Amino acid sequence: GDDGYEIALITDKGNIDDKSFNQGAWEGVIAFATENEISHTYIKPEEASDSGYLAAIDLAVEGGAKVIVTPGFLFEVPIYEAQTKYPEVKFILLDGSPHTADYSVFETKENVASIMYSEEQSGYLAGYAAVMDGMRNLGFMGGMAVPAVQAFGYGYLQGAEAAAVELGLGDGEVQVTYHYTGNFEENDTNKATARTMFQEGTEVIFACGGAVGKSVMSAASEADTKVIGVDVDQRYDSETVITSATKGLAASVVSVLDAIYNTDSWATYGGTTTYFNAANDGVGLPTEVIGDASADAFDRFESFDKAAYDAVFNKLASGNVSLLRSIEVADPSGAATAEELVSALNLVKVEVTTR
Amino acid sequence: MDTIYYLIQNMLPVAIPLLLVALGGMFSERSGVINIALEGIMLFGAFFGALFVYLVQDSSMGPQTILLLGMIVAAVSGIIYSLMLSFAAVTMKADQTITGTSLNMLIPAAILLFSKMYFNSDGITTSKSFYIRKMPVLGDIPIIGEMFFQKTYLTVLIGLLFLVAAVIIFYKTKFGLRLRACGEHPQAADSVGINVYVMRYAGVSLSGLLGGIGGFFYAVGVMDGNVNGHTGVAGFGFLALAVMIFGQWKPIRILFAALFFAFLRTLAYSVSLIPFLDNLGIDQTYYKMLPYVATMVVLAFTSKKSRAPKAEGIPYDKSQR
Amino acid sequence: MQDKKRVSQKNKYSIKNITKGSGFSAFSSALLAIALGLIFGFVIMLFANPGSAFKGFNYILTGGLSRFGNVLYFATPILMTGLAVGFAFRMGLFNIGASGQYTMGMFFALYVGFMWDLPTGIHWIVAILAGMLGGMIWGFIPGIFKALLNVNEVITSIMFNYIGMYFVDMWIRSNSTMYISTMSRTNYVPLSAQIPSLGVEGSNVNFGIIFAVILGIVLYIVLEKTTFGYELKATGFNKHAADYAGMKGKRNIVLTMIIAGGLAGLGGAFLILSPSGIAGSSMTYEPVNIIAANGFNGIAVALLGNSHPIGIIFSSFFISHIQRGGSLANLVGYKPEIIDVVIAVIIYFSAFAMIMNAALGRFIRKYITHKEVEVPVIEPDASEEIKKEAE
Amino acid sequence: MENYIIEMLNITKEFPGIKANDNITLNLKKGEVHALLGENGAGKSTLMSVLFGLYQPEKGEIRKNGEVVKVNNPNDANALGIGMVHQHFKLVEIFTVLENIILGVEPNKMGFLQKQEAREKVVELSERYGLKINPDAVIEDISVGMQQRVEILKMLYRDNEILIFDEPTAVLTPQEITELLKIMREFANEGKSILFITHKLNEIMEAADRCTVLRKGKYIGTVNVKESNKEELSKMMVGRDVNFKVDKEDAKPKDVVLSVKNMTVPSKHHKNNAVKNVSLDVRAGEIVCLAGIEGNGQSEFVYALTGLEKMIGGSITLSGKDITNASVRERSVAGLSHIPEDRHKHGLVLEYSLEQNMVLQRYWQPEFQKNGFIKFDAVREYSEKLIDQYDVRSGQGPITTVRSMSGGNQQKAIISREIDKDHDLLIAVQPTRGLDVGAIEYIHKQLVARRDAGKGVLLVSLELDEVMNVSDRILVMYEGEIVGELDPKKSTVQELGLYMSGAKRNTKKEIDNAG
Ligand SMILES: Nc1ncnc2c1ncn2[C@@H]1O[C@H](COP(=O)(O)OP(=O)(O)OP(=O)(O)O)[C@@H](O)[C@H]1O
Ligand SMILES: Nc1ncnc2c1ncn2[C@@H]1O[C@H](COP(=O)(O)OP(=O)(O)OP(=O)(O)O)[C@@H](O)[C@H]1O
Ligand SMILES: [Mg+2]
Ligand SMILES: [Mg+2]
Repeated sequence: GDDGYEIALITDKGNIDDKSFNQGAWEGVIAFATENEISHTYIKPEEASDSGYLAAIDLAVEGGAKVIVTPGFLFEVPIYEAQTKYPEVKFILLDGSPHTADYSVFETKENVASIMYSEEQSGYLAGYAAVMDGMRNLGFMGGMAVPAVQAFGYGYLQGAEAAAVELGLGDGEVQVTYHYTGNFEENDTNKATARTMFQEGTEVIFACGGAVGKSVMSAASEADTKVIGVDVDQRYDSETVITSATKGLAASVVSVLDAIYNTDSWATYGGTTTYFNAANDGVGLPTEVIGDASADAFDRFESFDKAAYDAVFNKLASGNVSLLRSIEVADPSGAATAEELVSALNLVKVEVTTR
Repeated sequence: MDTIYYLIQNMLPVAIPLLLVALGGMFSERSGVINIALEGIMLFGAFFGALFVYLVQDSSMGPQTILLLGMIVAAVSGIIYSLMLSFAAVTMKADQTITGTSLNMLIPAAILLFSKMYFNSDGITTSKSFYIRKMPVLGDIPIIGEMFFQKTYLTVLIGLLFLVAAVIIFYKTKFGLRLRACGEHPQAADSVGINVYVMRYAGVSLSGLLGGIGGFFYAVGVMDGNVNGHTGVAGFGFLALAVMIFGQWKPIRILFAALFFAFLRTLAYSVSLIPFLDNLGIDQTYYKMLPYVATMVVLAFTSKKSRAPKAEGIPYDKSQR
Repeated sequence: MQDKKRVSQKNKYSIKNITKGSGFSAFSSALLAIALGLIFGFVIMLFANPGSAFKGFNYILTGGLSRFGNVLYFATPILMTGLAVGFAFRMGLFNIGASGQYTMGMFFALYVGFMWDLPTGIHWIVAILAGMLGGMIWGFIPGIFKALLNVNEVITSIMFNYIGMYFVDMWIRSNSTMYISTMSRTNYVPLSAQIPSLGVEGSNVNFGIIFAVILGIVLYIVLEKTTFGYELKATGFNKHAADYAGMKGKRNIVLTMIIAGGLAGLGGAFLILSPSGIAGSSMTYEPVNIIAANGFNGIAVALLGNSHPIGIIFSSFFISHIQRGGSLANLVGYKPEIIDVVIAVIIYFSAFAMIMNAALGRFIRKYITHKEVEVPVIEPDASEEIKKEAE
Repeated sequence: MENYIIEMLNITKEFPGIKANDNITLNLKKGEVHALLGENGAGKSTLMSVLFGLYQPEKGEIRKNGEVVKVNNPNDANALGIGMVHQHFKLVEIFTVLENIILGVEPNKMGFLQKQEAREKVVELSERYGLKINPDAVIEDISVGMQQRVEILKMLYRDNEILIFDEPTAVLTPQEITELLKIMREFANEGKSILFITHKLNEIMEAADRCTVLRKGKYIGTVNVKESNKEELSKMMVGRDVNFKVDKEDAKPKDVVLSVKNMTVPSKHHKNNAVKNVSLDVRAGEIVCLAGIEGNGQSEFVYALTGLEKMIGGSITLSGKDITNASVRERSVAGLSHIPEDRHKHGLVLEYSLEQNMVLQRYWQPEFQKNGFIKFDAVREYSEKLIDQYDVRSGQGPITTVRSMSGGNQQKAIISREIDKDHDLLIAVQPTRGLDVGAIEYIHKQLVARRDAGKGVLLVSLELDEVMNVSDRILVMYEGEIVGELDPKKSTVQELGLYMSGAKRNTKKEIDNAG
């Protein structure tokens, strides 16, 4: 447009096709903005630092942005600055809440909507489903050990444990190979790692790191094994994806944008932190196949079905299951050892090896 | 035994791009043009190959047909891109290292720019699988079949064919003889009526062809048919240069050098399958460094006596005595 | 050869007065390459979106002016890596390893920044020096490989870019003081280890740029005024003659690579120790196995600056300038990667710009000063006399 | 009008700033040996390159059998039956003899080489003309003489009937020369036409039918050799009477300056040692010449002497000081000056100015630097002094880029630098290579002057005339060994040639006695 772009998204380190935060958020922006014919753009910061992100926000405002979407916790400090600097601009901060660099002050101003997700619930459902479906040899490949990924992973283990208990399996009868790739990329390292896991007998890998999933899917299709997707429903990306631990990134962005432009209810989000979880349908496994109302979203499972899913989902939604989202980890890289996982998450039936 | 099959099956798709690109480098350097631009040429070929796959992946063509056509596209694009090198290095007599470096810088940026403009992406993502569980007939040969013709890509077979062709062209044809003469003593070649410029264009173009195909095969066999501007071909072009030097600018030795590197690389990702290595508990990072460190060690031992084509890097000037 | 001789004989109208002349032609060649690169960029913009092409192009050309602080800030690391590449190039070494040296320098600086407790005012200086040391070590290795084992420095440098990057990422990830796993990046650098800011509004430009420019000038002096520079350039031009003259070629190779590495390491230190406009914040590093781009940008800077320290200072400013402009072109919908394309094209042309430039010059002279250019034909032996007369 | 097989009419060829050929006419009869004579730079090679299609002339035309032909490249020349042995051999070192011979005209079936076919033809040719070669030997392993045979076979293989030899004898021993001249005559008798470039009048007298003389790019005349003599030819060549003799008094050798004992140097090219157990002495006040055919270890000997290459055995003493393990710089300081064989490779930094080159050996001395900073004024002053004293001519004096200077003046710059530097021993390796008569005269004078100033001079030369004229004592090197010591006043060129070709050698004892 001539007067610049009204909605702007600032990417963190990745691009908007990173199969992760950036992409999810950008899909939300596009979906909403095209439908409502609002000009929109995205900006890549010149430098991956707090001040670099702030400079990108400056640039977006200079370019006429009224609403700025910032995906990822890396924006917490820049948004803390920007919320004061640009009181008239609305910020949607995904997966973080504004604070000072030294964590001394946490403050979410009226013009900021802070959005968080209960990834552990989504991961829990995935782990539960896999074990209930008869799998005993599970894998987890997270991107980097950042909170969201950790939460997915811990939930996954807890879900597997819960199912094993429910099935009355013996101690250690379920085995999980747990691994962080150290990146969020599709590359041959990740593929080779997945390949190796499958070669060792792993039946399914929960690929929890953006584009890492592509690598895992490709390894799985070669090895005739299964994958659990993440963030969005990835069944359309590969036949190997039996289900996906979703979190409603795009949906949440659309909800907030809708609140700003259409329902005039910014106040529900502005100035506070909103959690998207099972209770408000913000996370879960997909229950529908897009474009085919009659299709069964659970058709790639052997036995696990919608009924079983609904049962466990409702338990979560009602708040009857309490899950751990983070645990104490000694290693500075954030990668937990098997012992740490087992003891902190009280795993008995599930035996963990890390890599 | 399974582990050995596994290692070989995984090594070959990695070795083949290295082999092809290093062979390309060999043709270029033996004609007298240093080709630092291999990385860029690979990426260029990979990009257009993948773009082609992207455009036709929904058609009814079989994956192996697409792969072959994509290979041709990649070869042609590689040649075109390499012409930028030959133009600068042969016609304009520019510094070959600088030109090569600029070509390496150009293509990732161009891919990012193009992909962002047209796909809102950092590169091209395709969804065609070229993986072959088992090749007909060949895959049934005992042992060999399982090692080389199962769980693999067509690229492996084609790559070996290219190797054979390269050896024949290089040593058995008049073209090969003339090409090698131009890299050693262009004045001598000129004095017997060989057009040095044409031969150098040919040498560089062959490196474009093989580099482009190598890039596409890298995309297919290593990156699942995807290409992006960030990771590019992950330094494979440079590794191929090292392979070429290690292989002493000779095709068969280059084959062994390529296998050596590919093996180390595969090993690095398969540590957990090999109990002996797994038990050592060495940080994964060290294994990732292994191919690079091994390159250094190998070069340290071979460089003293390594003999590059004598005239490489020197622009040929007819009027210079 | 003969060509130059003729010019020198007729130096009354010659544009090439050897030393000044070659500097001039390097400069005009660079301008020619830049012009071609920019035209190329403009054509791309016209293709991408003809409507905004002029606006976007204007941003690229002039956008940097309004953000001069940032131009300087972003010029700092590439100026240093540019010097690292250019300095080695004068010795005939192609230091493509600036990237690894830069990364090492950054790590060493970070290490001192985080792990050493030093008084404010000294801490950042020590951290910078540590960065230099880190880079030196990573330059020393290819130097040794080249000098003692005759391994091509291009290959070594590339390998050590990867090795260095893997090392640094591993070291950082395993250090809980430096690394915050939940953010997958390093912690904020302690204030005492940050380089003092120059206080330009909206920019992190700091004393680093001043040091960098001073270092450029120092290098110029070293190259042009000292015996070391004399040796170094002699080796770069003709290493056999350098051996013949008793220069210690191997020692000089290693020394040059150490210095080059130190320069690149300083670049890494300058960048990572930059202060932040946001209180308590700073630059951070993400150990995600990516080769540092600033090292490669240094190659562009050095080549454009003709490996001349002063030329490198200007070319780093120029490249940073159009990069900032490129970011602004975002505002009218152009992707900033266009600048990287333009820079690569500039380097491509600069590789033979001298030749084009000379051809252009001949062409111009031919048509402007038609008569004078008529080459006086010199008989082989008579040439000596004519030269005598010309003096 | 006679029946010429080749006529080159009014050929003019310019290089930037120089008319290498100025309206030259040359006629070649069928079945004759036609010599082409001229000083360095007279334009001989250029003219032949024009005939061979390597250069295009600005003016003039070429006719074959009376018909105008265009020779745009060597292929055209080949099609016209013209072949050329170049002054600097054009052989690919890593190829075999056979590959070099067929290069460019490879017998092939659909592009595939048919080496067997070629081999048969080559073997047949080599037997017919007595040009002994091994088709499978690699060029870098064979001797220069053998390489020349390969070049000749290259022409024969192409069935050329017009053969150009550009200074073929420069690299050969007298015996090999005689052999070659015989073969050339044989070719002529067979009806082939030969163009033969040389500086050596004897050879012309011996082998040529007619001789065309060029001077400074211009045509001077063509004479029937039988009706002419050496004096006339040399006068035509240089335009004045030439004094071929160097004026000098007898040497008065004093103390030993240089003493080399049992030096052994490995070869870079082959497995044998390049220098084998060589011992020699050079005294103050004498010019000792190390003679020999190129490639017999002289270069390696000098490189080891000056520290540019490593020796694996033996010792060197300079003015009583052991410098066996000294660095290049230390040797230089100890009193060694070195005029290198290859002035462009070792002697000069071509991109540097003249003054920068003038201090190449001395820039580090306190005279020219302080605390590592170069004293530019001192450098300028010093180089101006040398330029003046040794009459080094250049476009802009001290600031001239050396690359732009003529070969002779480049050489003068090196000589002035090396002579002016404090030294006890001057090593001069082929100091007159590629220079014209005037420059040669000058350099020879300088060498004698050094001797007379009481310095030791070690001259390494391939030119027999130079060896005979300048030196006081001759040591002949053959295959890495000193095989003879001669007194120039008492021996002949023929005798020297026998030593150089290894046909004759003194016993160790004889050498010791003589020395
Ligand atoms: N390619 C060239 N470019 C410029 N000048 C050249 C070139 N070739 C020859 N010349 C010049 O032309 C002149 C004639 O050279 P040419 O090589 O024909 O001499 P020549 O008679 O063969 O001498 P020599 O006895 O040294 O071989 C010389 O001044 C030389 O410098
Ligand atoms: N290819 C060339 N291009 C331009 N100038 C040349 C070329 N070759 C020679 N010259 C110039 O021609 C002049 C005389 O050259 P010539 O070859 O006769 O010199 P020379 O004494 O034989 O030295 P050299 O051994 O270096 O060739 C010199 O000024 C030289 O720089
Ligand atoms: Mg000649
Ligand atoms: Mg000459």
